[in-house]
Amino acid sequence: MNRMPTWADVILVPLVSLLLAAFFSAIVLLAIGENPWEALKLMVEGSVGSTYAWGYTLYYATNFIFTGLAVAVANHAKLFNIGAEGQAQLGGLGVALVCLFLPFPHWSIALIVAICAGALFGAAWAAIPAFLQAKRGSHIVITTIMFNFIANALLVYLLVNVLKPSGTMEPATASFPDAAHLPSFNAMFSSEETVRFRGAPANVSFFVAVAACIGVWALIWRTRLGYQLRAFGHSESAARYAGISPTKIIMVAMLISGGLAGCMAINNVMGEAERLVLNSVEGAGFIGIAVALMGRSHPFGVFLAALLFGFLYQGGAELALWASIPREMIVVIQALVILFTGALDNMVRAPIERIFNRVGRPPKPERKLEPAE
Amino acid sequence: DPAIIYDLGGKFDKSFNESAFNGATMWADETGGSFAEVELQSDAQREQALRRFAEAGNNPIVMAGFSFETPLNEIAPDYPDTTFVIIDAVVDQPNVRSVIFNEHEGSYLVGVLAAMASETDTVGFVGGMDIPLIRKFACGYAQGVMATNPDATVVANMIGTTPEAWNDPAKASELTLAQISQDADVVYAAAGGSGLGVLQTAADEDIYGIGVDSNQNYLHPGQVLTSMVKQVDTAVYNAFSQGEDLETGLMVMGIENEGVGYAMDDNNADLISEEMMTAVDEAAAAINAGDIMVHDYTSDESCPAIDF
Amino acid sequence: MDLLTLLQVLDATVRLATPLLLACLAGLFSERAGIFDIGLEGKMLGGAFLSAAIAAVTGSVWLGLGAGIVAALLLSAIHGLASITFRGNQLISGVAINFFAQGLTVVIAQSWFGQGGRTPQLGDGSRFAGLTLPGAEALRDVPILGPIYYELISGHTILVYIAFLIVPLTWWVLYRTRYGLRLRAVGENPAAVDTAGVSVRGLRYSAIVICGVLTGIAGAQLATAEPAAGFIKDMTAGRGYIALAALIFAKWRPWYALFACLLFGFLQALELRPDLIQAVIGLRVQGQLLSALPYIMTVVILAGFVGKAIPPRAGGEPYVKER
Amino acid sequence: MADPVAAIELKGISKAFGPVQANKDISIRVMPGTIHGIIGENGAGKSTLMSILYGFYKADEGEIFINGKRTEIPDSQAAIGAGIGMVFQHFKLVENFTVLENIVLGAEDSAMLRPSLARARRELKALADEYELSVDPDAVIQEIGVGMQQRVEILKALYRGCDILILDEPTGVLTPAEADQLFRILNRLKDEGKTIILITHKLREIMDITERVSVMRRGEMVATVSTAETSPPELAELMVGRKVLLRVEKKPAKLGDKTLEVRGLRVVDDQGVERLRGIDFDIRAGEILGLAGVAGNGQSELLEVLGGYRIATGEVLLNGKPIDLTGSRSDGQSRRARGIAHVPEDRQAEGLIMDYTAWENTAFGYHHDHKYQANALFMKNAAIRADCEAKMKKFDVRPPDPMLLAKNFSGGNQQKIVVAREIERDPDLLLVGQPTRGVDIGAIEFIHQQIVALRDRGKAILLVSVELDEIMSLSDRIAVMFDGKIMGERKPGETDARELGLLMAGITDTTLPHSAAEVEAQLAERHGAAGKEV
Ligand SMILES: Nc1ncnc2c1ncn2[C@@H]1O[C@H](COP(=O)(O)OP(=O)(O)OP(=O)(O)O)[C@@H](O)[C@H]1O
Ligand SMILES: Nc1ncnc2c1ncn2[C@@H]1O[C@H](COP(=O)(O)OP(=O)(O)OP(=O)(O)O)[C@@H](O)[C@H]1O
Ligand SMILES: [Mg+2]
Ligand SMILES: [Mg+2]
Repeated sequence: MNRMPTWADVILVPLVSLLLAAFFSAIVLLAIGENPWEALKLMVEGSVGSTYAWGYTLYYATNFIFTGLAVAVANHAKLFNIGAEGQAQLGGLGVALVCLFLPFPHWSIALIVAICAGALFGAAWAAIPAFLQAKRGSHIVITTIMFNFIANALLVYLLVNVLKPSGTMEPATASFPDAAHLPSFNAMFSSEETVRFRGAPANVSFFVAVAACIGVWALIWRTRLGYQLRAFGHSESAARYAGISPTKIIMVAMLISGGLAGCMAINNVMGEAERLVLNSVEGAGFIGIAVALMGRSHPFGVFLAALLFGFLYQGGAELALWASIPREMIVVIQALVILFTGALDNMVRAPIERIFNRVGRPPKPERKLEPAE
Repeated sequence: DPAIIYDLGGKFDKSFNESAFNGATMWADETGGSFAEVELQSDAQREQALRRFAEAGNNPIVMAGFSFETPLNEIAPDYPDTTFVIIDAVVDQPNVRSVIFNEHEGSYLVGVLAAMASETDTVGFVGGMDIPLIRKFACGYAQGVMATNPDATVVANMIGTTPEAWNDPAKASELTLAQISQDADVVYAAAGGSGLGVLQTAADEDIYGIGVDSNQNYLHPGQVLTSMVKQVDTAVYNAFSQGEDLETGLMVMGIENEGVGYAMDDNNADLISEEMMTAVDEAAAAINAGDIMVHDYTSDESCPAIDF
Repeated sequence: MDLLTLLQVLDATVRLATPLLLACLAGLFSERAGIFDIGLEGKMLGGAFLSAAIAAVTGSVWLGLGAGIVAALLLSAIHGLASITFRGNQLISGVAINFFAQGLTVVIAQSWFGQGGRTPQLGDGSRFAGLTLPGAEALRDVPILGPIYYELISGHTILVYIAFLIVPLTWWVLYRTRYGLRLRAVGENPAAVDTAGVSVRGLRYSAIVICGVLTGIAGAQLATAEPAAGFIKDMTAGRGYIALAALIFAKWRPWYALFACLLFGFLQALELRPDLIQAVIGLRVQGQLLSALPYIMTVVILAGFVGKAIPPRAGGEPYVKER
Repeated sequence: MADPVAAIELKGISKAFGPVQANKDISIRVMPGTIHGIIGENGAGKSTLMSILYGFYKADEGEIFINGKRTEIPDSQAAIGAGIGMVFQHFKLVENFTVLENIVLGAEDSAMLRPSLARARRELKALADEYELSVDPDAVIQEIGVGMQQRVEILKALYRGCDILILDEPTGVLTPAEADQLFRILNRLKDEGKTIILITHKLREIMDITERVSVMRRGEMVATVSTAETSPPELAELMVGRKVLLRVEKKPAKLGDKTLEVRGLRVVDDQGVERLRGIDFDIRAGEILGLAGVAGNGQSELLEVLGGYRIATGEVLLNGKPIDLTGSRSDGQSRRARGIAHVPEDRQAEGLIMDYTAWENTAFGYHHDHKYQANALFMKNAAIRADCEAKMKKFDVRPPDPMLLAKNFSGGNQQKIVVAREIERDPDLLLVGQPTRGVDIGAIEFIHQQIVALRDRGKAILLVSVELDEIMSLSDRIAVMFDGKIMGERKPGETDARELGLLMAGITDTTLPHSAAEVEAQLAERHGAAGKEV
């Protein structure tokens, strides 16, 4: 509905929004007496300046891709899944159980089984809210919030009373056997001469996440299920007319959503910690909401937004490591990024659009435009 | 330079991270030296921070928290020339010093005081997040109480199951009120930042609170019976002072070496009677002598004095 | 369970319900006007921080309350700007506000007080103390009613009474005033309001202002009203989300909101008293199960007794006339 | 200018929505105390123009004069202040408010609600008495029929004391009797000196009631003529730009076997109200059964049962074999598999996904179809797009762009997309609900032709419409529904609007002259008009 070229919409507008976020972050930094320029340099250097930095950025991004996709899939069916956090926790449980108790001949088999287990547990945790929504009309927002809390309690119970090896202090499972260790980027990309990604947690799960993006894209826009899912999300009454069962779609959408959230565990639990610790999700479920919303629920958008948040996370960590900036400052920067790129994007878009319209409009008012009839 | 890594709670957790921070600051103030530090915000950063400091040549590297056990086990062999100090966990590597505290013993002592100070024969315990470490506190405390007054009741509650439990003074206050309505008149808080809510409410309701980790008697003079001090600051201070060539291996901080204990100062001098003083000192001596075995919850995940 | 114990549990219920209730009513105004607000948590946190900070600095709890309201209003203004003026996504804006408050409160507190994101502990005078209602002491010994009056009704802070008074006030505003009619209408069908010659934007902003004021009070209650005595990072601990759940539970109605919040408060109060649960059901409830209990009960009640909750129809959507 | 002062004068109004130029340099004068008609195809810009006059949209260019005085109308408040009232095409009512609340909304006289409501109640009663516009002030909007909602909209305008009343397609949803009553009211208002602008697609209404009529096409005002000096064919031609057939060309039906047999169909809704109370009828191959009736008498439920998304009891046979009514082994999908196609009554809520592109909507409901499937999982989007393009061409959907979102098509073209999708399935049984509601006459002509063509291919059609004209001209047989029952069946040649009207009111004894002489007179009058035009 406008004369603005697509590139301006997908690149220029977010870029200006990011600059605004950076500007306000700089103001906050100045206010607490820090040098914003130095901070920016540290962040960029620390998050994309080396393979090591990338190793962290991509690790975080992997988490956010999974939870972002989870929220996005549910969004397409107009279900607001706030429960990715809990679902990812349960996914961690599933992954931990198979890794601890099944003997694997090779990591690749372990990975496949762990994906299934994580997805299964995550999906199971989403199934109850989904069922209650479909059958009882219980609002999915409430039930998924509640299930986050319940998941916490369940995991504390299991880790403290059941899964914790005796004699250790940490409420965590034992470390997984070597056969269940995933190859890290370090192992995958280092050669004789050069060591890459040393010590960084990024691992093969990243490629699973990328595959998940492609899978979700195909699911949503290429398959019949995706077609029905989106149709239901747009209009429940029309879906009924077309013979699309609301119960089935709600269940399927939430199961897929929960499954994706559960899959996050292959990255943080299996790939990084190599054991299940308390609170292993660390808020990635909530970041996933922001990621999905900013990515406009499109897998590619989710991918980009997850990268952005990976960058902020890792850059922020470096900031805390090398400067005396409180770690909460990173949360502020994240908030500003979400705000400007996600919620206030029209503030940027409208003037840019006006500029394009003014430049793009030739001085011929008699342009015959067919009204859409 | 030495370096210190705080756990996820952050260095101002009013608990052992803060204590560690105080120890480091104390060293810096005394020697004029400087140290590197970082607050983690994610589990994945443990390894990152350890390697960063090791590679930057920081030595020794102190870390506060049992969650470092696994990463440190992995990393320590990579940096044989660096000495690591881990607090609250045991890592069996040649270049690691493991410092653990007998919190159960210290808690036993404040349990003795609590039992004697209580007029209702009911005392409370408010824990932060329900993890083994906190149960260790609770268990030692309950043993001390029961040993002193077998008729006493210990009301124990945990604030929650998420890390938010460390920062929820509102709920801590409510728990304290709930314990008061169950007749508790001494409440021991082992709850990080939430503990402030416990001590505040205890003061408001005119009963006794017991502080934890550092000496918190000053928070509400005359209302904090004592504090179970856990000398994380000393551990950090010592590590920093001894520098690169500190002794590795297991180091147990107990009553004997004043790693744990109860706090006495002007703020609570009037609250502890001669009789109490005698009793608690006797108990301390008995523990040192091995006459009293305070059961450590984490040794076998069970507690003789209280159920979880 | 004797009367006194019951009263003590109910007393805790009232206190625990108060911040929820204020936040829930705040959300009610906002969502009734068609602006979804998952930023309640952040606004409460902002309110809690600034109220405690100013109370600590000035020693005046009333100035603190005012400051808390200002903080929540500023965050509300961001939400309004994003969701009304710039027709942005209300959910994203809410998420951003939550993060923003979570980070900024600590950053400011740290650089201001240097106590690790805490404000100093508030002494007497800089926090709201419980009020003893007239005659409470005198009537204390009257059987049944006396204890009820003394234990349950008397002794709360002024903010608790304000919160409970706001319920009928909300009802009255919503259903008995011109403003309420318009507010409800704008959340259902903004075009109807617009064509009736009333400003959609003005109404929505006014709702957001009310929401800010109420969340500000809720925050102040958390940080400066007895038994609280200061701000500590993340001290809202998910209460904003629970308030949101209560709002949906209450189907966006004021009296229902009261009952929903009291119910949540009651479940939380029960969690504080495992001894009572044990006395009633005869079984010791395992600790983690206990802390999950309020949430499990919520789901059970929701699934079992509360039917479908239909949100205000225009909620969440910016009012766009021209595609 | 020596002309008398116009009540409304618009000068050079232009308005663009993005690239769509909805109004181009439009000027129009409306004399006080007259009824002025505006007609035009779907999307011609009628609603936009009136919305500008009412301050809902802001014109890009142009001036507005009210009673000769230049008036800025930046918002609806200004319009109301200038004495303008408007009944929108899509009602602007708050669905879960009562009638009274909707009426006072924005016109309250104090900050307190109760006095306002009390006054409104009194005034409503006065208005009701004065104009025969009775409504239950305490009824909730979503629970009353569209006819009633229409009244509420008019009352809203009258309550605000308007001198100028704009009605945008007010009769689209009304029954004939309701429409007649509306026109009586409009005439009264006119006699009181009020100025009325009426937008409609029904030329008969224009001829009956207006003094002058303006014709719009593609955002431009193409003509304004005096009604007395024009004729429906001329208007139709002005509107569409070509000659339009105002009568359905139809060969006699060639009846085949019974395609659909319905026996003892009963439906109870969620509230426990019996919506269908024992329905029996048949449709043969090659036959159009028209189902007449006032909206809300069970027609919608019947369509939903046959369409597979409402459960019922009774028996329904399709081509002699029973279809499942319990919902356990059936849904919209299985109905389609059995050869039932369905053009739903509400294209926007059911027939289309407004946020899907045209091509995606082409597969809607048929997304299981083999020709749209690449394999068990994936759909063949290219095939669907090609199919869509073909259908758009055949059905003259404008613009013929498969990538456009459904919501960006005008109502008539949206309807064409639905009709194309369903008719092109070549179903054994076609269910059609309100096929031409809100559709311009050019498109009506086309849709009617397609329905008849399907019949001529030997298919059975169940046509549900509240437009008696449509029913009379398309059906081979007419059944009339009232209160969940079929009151009787008639042949179009052997009945008239009067008789059908009585049946629609539940009066089966149509041989006797009915006591409601007044109603009868109108119906007779309508019959005359209908005969002349359709
Ligand atoms: N709010 C809007 N935003 C964008 N485009 C619009 C909007 N409203 C109308 N249009 C477009 O403007 C043109 C004129 O629309 P308008 O509703 O005025 O037509 P109309 O003559 O009333 O048609 P109908 O007979 O179907 O009611 C159409 O192409 C329509 O798609
Ligand atoms: N070509 C078709 N045209 C119309 N309906 C069909 C067609 N094929 C299948 N159906 C109907 O669609 C329904 C489901 O069919 P099918 O088993 O092929 O899909 P499914 O994979 O179970 O569905 P979904 O994709 O919704 O999971 C059945 O009721 C079937 O009768
Ligand atoms: Mg299938
Ligand atoms: Mg129109």
